[in-house]
Amino acid sequence: MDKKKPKKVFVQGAVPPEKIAQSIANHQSKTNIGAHSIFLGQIRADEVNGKTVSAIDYSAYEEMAEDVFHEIREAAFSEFDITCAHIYHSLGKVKTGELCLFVFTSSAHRKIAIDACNYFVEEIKAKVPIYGKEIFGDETHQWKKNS
Amino acid sequence: MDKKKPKKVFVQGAVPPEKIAQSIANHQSKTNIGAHSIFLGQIRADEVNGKTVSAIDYSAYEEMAEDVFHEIREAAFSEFDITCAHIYHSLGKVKTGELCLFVFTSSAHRKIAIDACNYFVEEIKAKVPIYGKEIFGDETHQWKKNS
Amino acid sequence: MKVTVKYFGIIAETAGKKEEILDVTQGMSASELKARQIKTYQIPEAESVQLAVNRDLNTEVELKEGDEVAFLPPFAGG
Amino acid sequence: MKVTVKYFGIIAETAGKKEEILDVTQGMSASELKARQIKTYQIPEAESVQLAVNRDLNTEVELKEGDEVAFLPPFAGG
Repeated sequence: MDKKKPKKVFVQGAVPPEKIAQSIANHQSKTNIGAHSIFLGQIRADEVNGKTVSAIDYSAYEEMAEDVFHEIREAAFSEFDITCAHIYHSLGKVKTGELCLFVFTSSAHRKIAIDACNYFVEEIKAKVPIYGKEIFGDETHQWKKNS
Repeated sequence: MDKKKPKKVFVQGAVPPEKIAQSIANHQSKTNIGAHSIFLGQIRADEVNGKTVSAIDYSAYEEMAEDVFHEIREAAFSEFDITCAHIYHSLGKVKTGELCLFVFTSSAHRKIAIDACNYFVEEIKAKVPIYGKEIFGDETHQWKKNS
Repeated sequence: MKVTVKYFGIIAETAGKKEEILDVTQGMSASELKARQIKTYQIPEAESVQLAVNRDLNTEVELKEGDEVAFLPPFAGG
Repeated sequence: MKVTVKYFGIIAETAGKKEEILDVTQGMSASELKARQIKTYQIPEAESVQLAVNRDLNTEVELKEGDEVAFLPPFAGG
């Protein structure tokens, strides 16, 4: 059981697709798993007043964020019968089209994996002190607000 | 827009994790996407009367299944504001720990991608004529029933 | 009048075949053919068997020459 | 009595700094410090600012020597 071990969540820059393949492949020896649910956040090229977002520069209150990620994990493992859960979030600059968030939950049954994945995504957005500076093509910026 | 083109859903044997990474990487040029939701079905080593499942051998009424997959796609695109959707399901033998189903939906916003992904999974289980022979270690078998 | 009959999953196993061409009387309905084949092959859990005629789930139709009739056990995809 | 104050996101930008050591009077509450710094740096949308004292969201505590106080704008992860 890896559920108690605090895990490093932050990665520098974008989450590469190969990391996702590797995480999935790592679970093929766990034959009590029947379903995986994955959520990926990707940087959108939003338009604001005629300017287009080209990247988001993420920063965080890292020490507190790692504590909160750990609390969210603990709560998820007590609420959902999941076999494992992995979260990765970017710090630093992530360009449009690249991935900034990777949530991965596994369970014997699909509904549990899916519900737990959604729980992580909502909790992360609501409770973790992470900030994103949306950088436009002309080098100006604005601060991202979650909807 | 690729939504109208009928797509090949069935793959021979397990869905390799690299295919998932490739699908994700293929979407990094679509900068109107903000969220991907992925569901993966994995073969469980279930125990039945002291025998353990070692693989599932999938078969299907393929011509009808491809029609139904297409209808599910059409319904999903009219119900959910998704930018793309991909489904792959195994035929033939898939060993425990390997992947037999890969559903991948993308949207500007997370809730839409997640709801559409769930819709696909439930519809596929309910409406597509696919059969699974659960093969035990001793070469006996039983026919899989969806819960 | 000839129709092609296909069997899937546990039904194919029970019938010992995946496909056969059957001679049926003009005007036979899909549900009549269903009842006949379930009796012929002693197919268990008959109430859970669905028929597809030319890929459409439908037992109320009258069969026509050349129809493809599939005997489908409960679906088990995913 | 000294406390470490950290600023994040748009607040760090507005304050022009990410961290400073402040001398505060014994018995000062986190919410009093919050009001003072919001005024000092003219931090906008003050009602949306949360304070974390030693990594816990809490403005009702009395500050102690060596506390770490973080000024947090609305979270924007994901």
